[in-house]
Amino acid sequence: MEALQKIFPANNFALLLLILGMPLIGAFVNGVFGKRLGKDAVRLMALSALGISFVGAVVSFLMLRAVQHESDLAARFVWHGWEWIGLSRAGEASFIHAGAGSNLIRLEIAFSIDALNGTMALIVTGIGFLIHLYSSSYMAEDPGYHRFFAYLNLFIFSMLVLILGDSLPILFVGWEGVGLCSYLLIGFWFDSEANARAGKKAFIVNRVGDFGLLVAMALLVRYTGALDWDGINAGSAGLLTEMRIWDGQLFSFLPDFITQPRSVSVATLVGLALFLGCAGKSAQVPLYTWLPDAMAGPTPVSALIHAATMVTAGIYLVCRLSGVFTLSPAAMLVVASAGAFTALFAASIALVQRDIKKVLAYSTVSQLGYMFLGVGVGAFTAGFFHVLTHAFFKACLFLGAGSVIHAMHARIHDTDASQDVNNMGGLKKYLKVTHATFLVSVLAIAGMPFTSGFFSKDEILYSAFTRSVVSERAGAFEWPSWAGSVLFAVGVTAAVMTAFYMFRVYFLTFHGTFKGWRIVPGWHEPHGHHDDHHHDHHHHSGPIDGPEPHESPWQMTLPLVILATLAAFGGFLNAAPLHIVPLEHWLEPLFSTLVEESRLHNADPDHALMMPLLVPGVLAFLIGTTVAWVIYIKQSGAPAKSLAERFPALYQLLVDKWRVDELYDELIVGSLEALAEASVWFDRWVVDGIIARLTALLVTVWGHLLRLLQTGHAQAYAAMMVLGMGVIGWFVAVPQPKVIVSGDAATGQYSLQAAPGLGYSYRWDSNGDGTFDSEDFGSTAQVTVRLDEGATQDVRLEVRNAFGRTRSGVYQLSRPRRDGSTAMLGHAHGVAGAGLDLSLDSDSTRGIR
Amino acid sequence: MNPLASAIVETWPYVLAFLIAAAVPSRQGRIERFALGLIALLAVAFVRGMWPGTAPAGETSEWPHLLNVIVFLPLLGAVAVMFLPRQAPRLLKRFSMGVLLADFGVSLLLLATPMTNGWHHQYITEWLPSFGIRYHVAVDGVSFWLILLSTLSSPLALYVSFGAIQKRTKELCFSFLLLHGAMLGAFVALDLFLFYLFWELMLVPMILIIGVWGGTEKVKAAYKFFLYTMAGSMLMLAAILYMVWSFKQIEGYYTFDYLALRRLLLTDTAAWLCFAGFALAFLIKVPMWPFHTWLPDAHVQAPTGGSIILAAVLLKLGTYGYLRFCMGMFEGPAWQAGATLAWVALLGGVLYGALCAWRQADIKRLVAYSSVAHLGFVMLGLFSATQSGIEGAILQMVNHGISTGALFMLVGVIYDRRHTRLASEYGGLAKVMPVYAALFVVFTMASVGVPGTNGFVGEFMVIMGTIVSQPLGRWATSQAAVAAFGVILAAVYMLSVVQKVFFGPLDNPKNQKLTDLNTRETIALAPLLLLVFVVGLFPGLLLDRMHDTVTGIVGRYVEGRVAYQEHRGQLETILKPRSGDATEAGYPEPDKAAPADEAPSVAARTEEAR
Amino acid sequence: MALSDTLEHYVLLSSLIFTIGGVGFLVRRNVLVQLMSIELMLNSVNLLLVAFNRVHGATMGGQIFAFFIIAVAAAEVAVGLAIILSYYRLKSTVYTDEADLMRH
Amino acid sequence: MTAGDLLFGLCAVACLAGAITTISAQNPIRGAMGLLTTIFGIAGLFLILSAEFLTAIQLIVYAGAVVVLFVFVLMLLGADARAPARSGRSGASRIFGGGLFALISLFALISVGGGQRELTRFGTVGEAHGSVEAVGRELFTKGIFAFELASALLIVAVIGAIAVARSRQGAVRPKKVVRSPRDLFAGPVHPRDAGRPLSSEGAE
Repeated sequence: MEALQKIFPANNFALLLLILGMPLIGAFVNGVFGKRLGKDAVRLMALSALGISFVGAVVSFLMLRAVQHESDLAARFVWHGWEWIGLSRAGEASFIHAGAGSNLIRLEIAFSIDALNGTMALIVTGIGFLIHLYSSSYMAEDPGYHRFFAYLNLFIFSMLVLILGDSLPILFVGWEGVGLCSYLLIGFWFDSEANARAGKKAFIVNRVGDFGLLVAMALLVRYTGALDWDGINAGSAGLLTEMRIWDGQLFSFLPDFITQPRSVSVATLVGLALFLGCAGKSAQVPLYTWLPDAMAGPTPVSALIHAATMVTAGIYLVCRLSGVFTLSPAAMLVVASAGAFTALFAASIALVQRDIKKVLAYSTVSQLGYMFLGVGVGAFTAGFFHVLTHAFFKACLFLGAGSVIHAMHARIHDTDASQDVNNMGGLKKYLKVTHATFLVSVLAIAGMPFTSGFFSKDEILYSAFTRSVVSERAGAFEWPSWAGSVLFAVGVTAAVMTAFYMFRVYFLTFHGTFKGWRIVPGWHEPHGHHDDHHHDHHHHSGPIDGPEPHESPWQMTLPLVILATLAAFGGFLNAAPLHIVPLEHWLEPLFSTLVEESRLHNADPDHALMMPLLVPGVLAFLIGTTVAWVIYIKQSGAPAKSLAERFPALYQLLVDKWRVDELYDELIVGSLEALAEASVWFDRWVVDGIIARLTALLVTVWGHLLRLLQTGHAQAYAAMMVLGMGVIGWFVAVPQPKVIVSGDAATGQYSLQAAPGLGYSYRWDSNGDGTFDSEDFGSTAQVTVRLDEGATQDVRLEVRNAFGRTRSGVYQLSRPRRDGSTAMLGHAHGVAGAGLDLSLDSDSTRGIR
Repeated sequence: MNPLASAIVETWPYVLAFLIAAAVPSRQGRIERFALGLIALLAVAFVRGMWPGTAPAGETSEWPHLLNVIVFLPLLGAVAVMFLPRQAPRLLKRFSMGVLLADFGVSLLLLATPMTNGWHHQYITEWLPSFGIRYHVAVDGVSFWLILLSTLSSPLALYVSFGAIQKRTKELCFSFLLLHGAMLGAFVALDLFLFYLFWELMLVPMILIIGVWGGTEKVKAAYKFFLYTMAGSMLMLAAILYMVWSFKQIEGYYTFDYLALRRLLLTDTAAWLCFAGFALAFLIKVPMWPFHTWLPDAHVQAPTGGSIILAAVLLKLGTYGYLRFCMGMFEGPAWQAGATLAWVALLGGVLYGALCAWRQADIKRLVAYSSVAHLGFVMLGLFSATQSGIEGAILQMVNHGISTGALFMLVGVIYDRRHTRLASEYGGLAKVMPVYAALFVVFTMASVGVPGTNGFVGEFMVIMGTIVSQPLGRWATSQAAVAAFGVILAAVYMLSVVQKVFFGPLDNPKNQKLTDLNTRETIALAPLLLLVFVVGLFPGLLLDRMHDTVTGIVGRYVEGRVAYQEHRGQLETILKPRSGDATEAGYPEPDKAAPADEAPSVAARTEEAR
Repeated sequence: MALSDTLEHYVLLSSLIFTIGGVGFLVRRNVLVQLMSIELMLNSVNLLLVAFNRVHGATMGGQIFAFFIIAVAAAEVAVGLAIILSYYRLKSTVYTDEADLMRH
Repeated sequence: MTAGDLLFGLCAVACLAGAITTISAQNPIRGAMGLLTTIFGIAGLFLILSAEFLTAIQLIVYAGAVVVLFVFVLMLLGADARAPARSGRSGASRIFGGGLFALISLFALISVGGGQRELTRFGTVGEAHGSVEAVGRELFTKGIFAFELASALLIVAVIGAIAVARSRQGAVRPKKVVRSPRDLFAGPVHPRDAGRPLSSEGAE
C-alpha cells in the first residue's frame, strides 16, 4: 500500500490514466482494426481492457480506504492533465478598464477519485466487465461484433470520464459521451427505421437535458466564478443572490401577479437547470420517454447503460453538487417530488406492459424515481445506496431477460413476439440458472426483507418521511409540513405496484405452461439482424416439434449468478435497521464536507421511527406479491382479463403509457416543426423577397425608365450634347463674382480671393463705403480687410468677363468678440448688377450702336 | 543518456503515430498509407511543438518578408498558370497543388513566432505616397490562425476539386490560386486601401468558380453572391474615404493606415454612418440575418471545392473584418449596437438558421444553413466582447472551417457518385459505405458540438463569455440561455439528416452499389478528422497564441468606448491619443515634405453671392 | 461705320451659319443633308478664321488653317459619302431612323 | 456705304439664304444647291477679306468637287434620297431646331453687341496678304509638314472611300452583340472547349 502511494501520490494519481485509458484503447482498436482482427481478438481486447481498469479501480478504492482509515477526513486523489480553456469572470470589462487585465477561470483536464466516484467506478468497471463477458457470447453471431464492443468500450470510457472528471465541464464531456454511445448502441441495428429513430430520440431528449446543464454551468461561471468541484463549493455563497427573472414591464391593465416583478435566488435556478439535465439523463418526468424506446438496443446494452450505469449519472451529479442543491429548498423539493411522481407513474405503466424488456425499463424509471426521492430529501447516502443495489438486481434482471429472450429465439425469430411475456411461461424447467437468479433479483427489487432492495428502498422511504431541506436565510422557501408524509405515501404505493408487476412478469415468464408451443409457425424475419444465433432453426415450422428453449452458455450464466449473489446480500453494505452501515461511514466524511448539517433537517434524529416505518414497506412487499400470486398463479390471469374488460379505457390508457409520447409529439415536436416550416417560408418569400427580389425589381424598373433615353439615334445624342454645351457656354458667358474668404478671428485679418475666370477683370469696394476703390476694372483678384472685434463690414466685388458682362456680389465680414459669439463670415445679401438672366441693365452694357 | 536513446525517446511518438495511422486503411495502397501516416505524424508534431509554454520565449528574429511570400506566392503562381499549356492538365494540377502546399509550408513558419501583443512579421513600404497609401501587412493572434486555416483548406479544396472537375483545369487552377492569394492578403492587410483591394479581388475568382463550374442555377447564384457582397463593400469604401478625409482635415496628411484611422473619434452621426458602412459589408459577408440568403444559393450551386473555400475561409473574412475594423475603429457604436445585434445573431442566426436547416431537403443547403447558425455563435462571441467570448469566436471560426468544410467535402462525395443531394434519395448508406458513414457521424458530432470535439470548445467558450458580458448588459443571461438552446436544435437537424441518409433500410436500388471513400477523399479528410480532436482536446494550442492579442483587443475596446462616451455630442472630430504600445508599431508618421497646408475650415462655410 | 470692315459682323454671320448648320444636323434625318450641314459648319469656321486673320494681318496662320480645314472637309465628304452608300446598301435608305443599332 | 459693304451685304444674305435652304429643303438636290449658294457667298466674303487664294480654293474644292460629289450620290440614290412618306417627329424636331437657332443667335447677337469695348476695325494689310505666292510661301515653308500630312490624309481618305463604298456580296449582318454579362459565362472559354457542356453535371 505505501509503495503504491509512493508511485501514485495523491496529487498526481496517474493510476486514473490506466483506468480511463484502457477502455479508450480498446474502443480504438476494436473500432478501427476489429474487422480485420477477428472476433476472438476483439473479445480479448474488450475484456482485458475492462478487466485491467476494474483492477485499477479496485486498487485505487483500497488506497482511498487506507487513507480514510488513518484520517477520518474525505480522501481524494487527483490527476492533473493539461489546461483546457480559460473563461472570463463577471465584470471583466470593468476591471480591464481599471487596468487589472483579465484573469481567467482556468479549466484544466483533471480527474479525481474519492469515496463517491470511487464506489461508482467500481460499479461501472465491475458490472461493465460482467456485461462484456455476457455479451461476448450473446452477440457472438452478430456481424457487427467489433462495432458493438468498440461502442461498449467507448461507453465505459465516457462513463468513467463522467464520474471521475474533476470539474463540471469534464463531467459534461463524459455526459455527452455516454449520450452519444447510447445513441449509437440503441441504433446498433440501424437498418430498421424504428431503432434509428429511438436512438435519435434518446440523443435529442438528452440534449434537452444538456441544455439545462449548459445553462447551469453558465450561471455558475457568472455567480461562483468556478466550475471545478472545489471552486463551486467555495464560491457557492454567491449563489444566494436574488436574480430578477421577471420585471413586470408590461401593460398596467394586466393583473398584479403578472405585472409585479419576481425574483428568485440563483441557487434555485441552478438547481432546477441541473435537475433538468439529470432528468434527461436519468429518465425522470418529464424527460423519461426516451428510456423505454431505448430498449430497441441489444439487451446487454439495456442492462449496462439503461439500468446499471448511465441512467444513474443524474443521481451522481446531484450527490456531487449536493452543496449547490441544498442551498435551495425549492429545488430540492422539486427533485424529491419529481422523483416520487416518476416512481408512481412509471410503476403504473409497468403494470400492464407485455414486453418483458419494456416492463423492466419502466421499473428502471420507477426505481430511478426512488433514488431522486432519496437525494431530494437530502438523504444522499440512501439515494446512492439504492444506485448500488439497483445496479445489482436490475442488471441481473435485464441479463436474465436477455437469457430468456435468447431462449425464446429458439422458437421465434421475431423481436416483439420473443419478448412478449404472454408467449412465455413455464420456462423454469428449461432455464434453471436463469430462473433462480431472476427470482432472487425479483425478490430484491420487490423488497423482500434482508435483500438488498429491502434495505435501500426502505431507507429511502424512511428518510422521505423524516428528512427535509431548510434554508438558513429568512424569507426563503420552506417545505410544507405535509410534504414528508405525502412523499412517503407515494413511495409506498409505488412499492406495492413494484412488487406486483415484478412478480407478474416472473410468474408469466417462468410459471404456468410454456405458451411458446402454440405460437403460429412461420415467423419470417421482418428484417435482417436479431440478437439471436439460431439461424439453423430458421425455417422450421409446426407448432409442437422444433427445438426446446435451453439454458445459455456459461459466459451468460456466470454474470447472472454473481449479480444475483450481490443482489441478495448487497444490502448489508448499508443495513440501517441492523446498524450495519459501512457505506454510510464510507461516504459520510465526503458529504459532511459538501453540505452543512444546518441545511438538512431531520425530524427523527435518534431513529425512533425507523422500525415502525419498516412496516409499510414489508406490507407493500407482501400485498404486491400475494395479489400477483393470486391473480397469475391461483386463477392464472383471469382477474386481470376481467379487470381489463371492466375498465377498457383505463387499461388502454395504461397500455399506451398515458399517451405522453403522443402528447409531446403534438405539443412540442409539432409546434417546432410548424415553426420551422414557417421560418422556411419566411426565408424564401419575405427575407429573400424583400432583400433580393424587391431590390432587383426596383433596379429593373429604373433601368427600363432610363433606357428610354437611349434612342440609338445619333441625332438625339448630339442634341443632348448641344444642350450640355449650351449650359457650359452659359456659365462661361456670365461672370461669376465668387469669393473665398479666409482669415482668423484672432488677428482680424481677412483676405478675400476672387475666383478666376475667362478674361475676368475686377474692381473692389473693400472699405464698404459704397464706392469702388478704383472706377475702372483691374486685375487685382485679392484684397485683405482688417476688422476690429465685433465689427461688421460689407465688401463689394464687381467682375467683368471677356464679353463685357459684369456682375457684382456683396460679402459681409464680421469678426466675433472674445466671448465667442459665432462669426457670420461671408454672408451675402442684396446683389446689385445683373441677375441670372441676361437682362441688359444700364451700368453693365452698351448696346450696339 | 546516450544520444541514441534520447533520440529514440524523442521520436517514439512520431513513429508510433505514423505506424498506427499507416495501419488504418484496410485496402492496399501505398500512397494512402504513407499519406495518412505523414498526416498523423504532422499532427503529433503540431501538438508537441505548440504545447503551451514550449513557445520560444522573448523576441525571436522575424523574417520581414514572410507575409509577402505567403501572399504573393499564390498570386505569382496564378500568373504562372496562365503561361502553362492547357493541353497538360496533369502539369497544371501538380503545379498548382505544389504552389498551395509550398504556401502552406511557408505559413507553418508563422508557428515559430510567439504571438505576443502587437504586430508580427510587419512589412511596410510606400505604395502611392501622394495618397498616403502604403503596402502595410502584419499578422497578430487573430489573423494568425485564419491564415493557417486558409493555407490548409485551400490545398484540400483544390485537391478535392481535381477529383470532381475535369473541365477547364487551367481556369480552375488560376481561380483557386488567385482566390487564395487574395484571401490571405485580406487577412494580413493593415492598410485600408490594400484591404479593400484584396477584399474585392476575392470576388472575381469566387464568382468564376461558382459561375463556371457550378450547378444548374450557377449564374443566378454567382450574381446574387456578387451583388450582395458588392453592395456592402461599396458602403465600406465610402466610409473609408470619409475617414481618410477627416483624418487629413486634422493631421493634414493623407493616410489609409488602420493604425492611424482607428484614432479618429468622429462626430456621432459620422461615427454611426461609418460604422454602419463597415458593419454592413462584414455582416453581409458573414452572413447575418437578414442578409444570409445568398449563402445557401451560393453553396448549393458552387462546386465542392468552392463550397469548402467559401465556408472555411471566405465567411471568416466577415467575422474577422468585424472584429478587426468595426470593433477596432468604432468602439462606441459597436458597443451600443452589439447589444441589439446579439439578438439578431441569436434569433436570426442560431435559432432561425437552425430551424431553416431542419426543413431542407437538399443536404448541402442544410449544411449551408447550419453555417448561418454557427456563424451566429461566432458573432455572438464577438458582440459579447469578453476575453473568452472573443477567443471562443475565433476558435469557432477555425472549427467551423474544419467541420463544415469537411461536411461539404462529404456531401460532395455522394454527389459525385449519385449526382443528387436530396436526402430522400438516400437511406441505409451505412451498410454500403461504412467508413464514409463513420466519418460523417464524427463530423456531424463536431458540428453539433459534442464535447471532446472542436465544436464544443468554441460554443462553450462563447456561451460562457456571453453570460458575463458587459456590453450585452442585463440581457446577457437570457442570451446565454438562448444560445444554449441553439445547441439542441443543432442536434435536431444534423441527426435527422444523418438518420435519413445513413440509417434505415437500404431500399433505393441506385444506392446498392455505391463505393466507399476512395484514396483521394480519404487523404483529404484525414487532416480535418485529426484536427477535430486535436482542437477539441488541446484548444490551448490555439488559445495560447491568440491570448495576448485578444486581451489587447478587449482592453482597447473598453477604453475606446469610454473615450467615445466622453466625446459624445461634440461637433469636432478629434483624434484619440497615441497609445504608444506595441500595437502601434509602424504608425504612419507624416513625411516632412507635406506640411498641413489646408486652410481653416471657414472656407467650407462660406456662402456665395447671387 | 462700315459693315465690311468690322470683325464683329463676320463673327455674327459665321455664328449664324454655324447655328444653322448645327440645327440642320440635329433636325434633319437625311444623312446627306446632315453631311451638308456639317459642311456649312466647317465653312462658317473657315470664315471666322479668315476674318480674324484679317485683324492680325501680319501673319497668315488663319488662312493656312482654313486651307487645311478645306482639305480635311474634302476628305471627310469623300469618306462620308462612301459610308452613306454602304449604309444605303445595307438598309436601302438614307434616313437615320433605321440606324439605331447603338441602342443595343 | 461703300462697295465693300454692298458686297458684304450680298454675300451675307446669300450665305444665310443658302444655309437655310440647305437644311430646310425637302428635296436634297435643292439642299445641295443651297449649299452651293452658301459656298459662293463665303467665297465672296473671302474676297472682301483679301484672301484671294482661299477664294479660289473654296470655289474649286467645294463648288467644283464637294457639291458635285453630293449631286452624284443624290443621282445614284435617286428617289430614295427623298423624304420618306412618313416624317414622324419632324414637327417636334423643327420646333426644337427653331428654338435652338433662336436661342443661339440671340446669344450671338448679345455677345457681339454687348460689352463696352469698341467694335474691332480691320487695319490695312499689305497687297501681298492672302495672295497665292504669300500663302504658298507660308504653306511650303512653315506648313510644309502639315501640308504633306494633309496630302497623306487625302490619299487615305480616297482609298478608304473606295474600300468602304465597294459593294460586297450579300448584305452585311450586324454581329451578335453581348446583350448581357450573362453571355460572359456562356460559350467556351477556349476553342478547345467548344461544344462541351459547361457545368460539372453535364460531364457524364
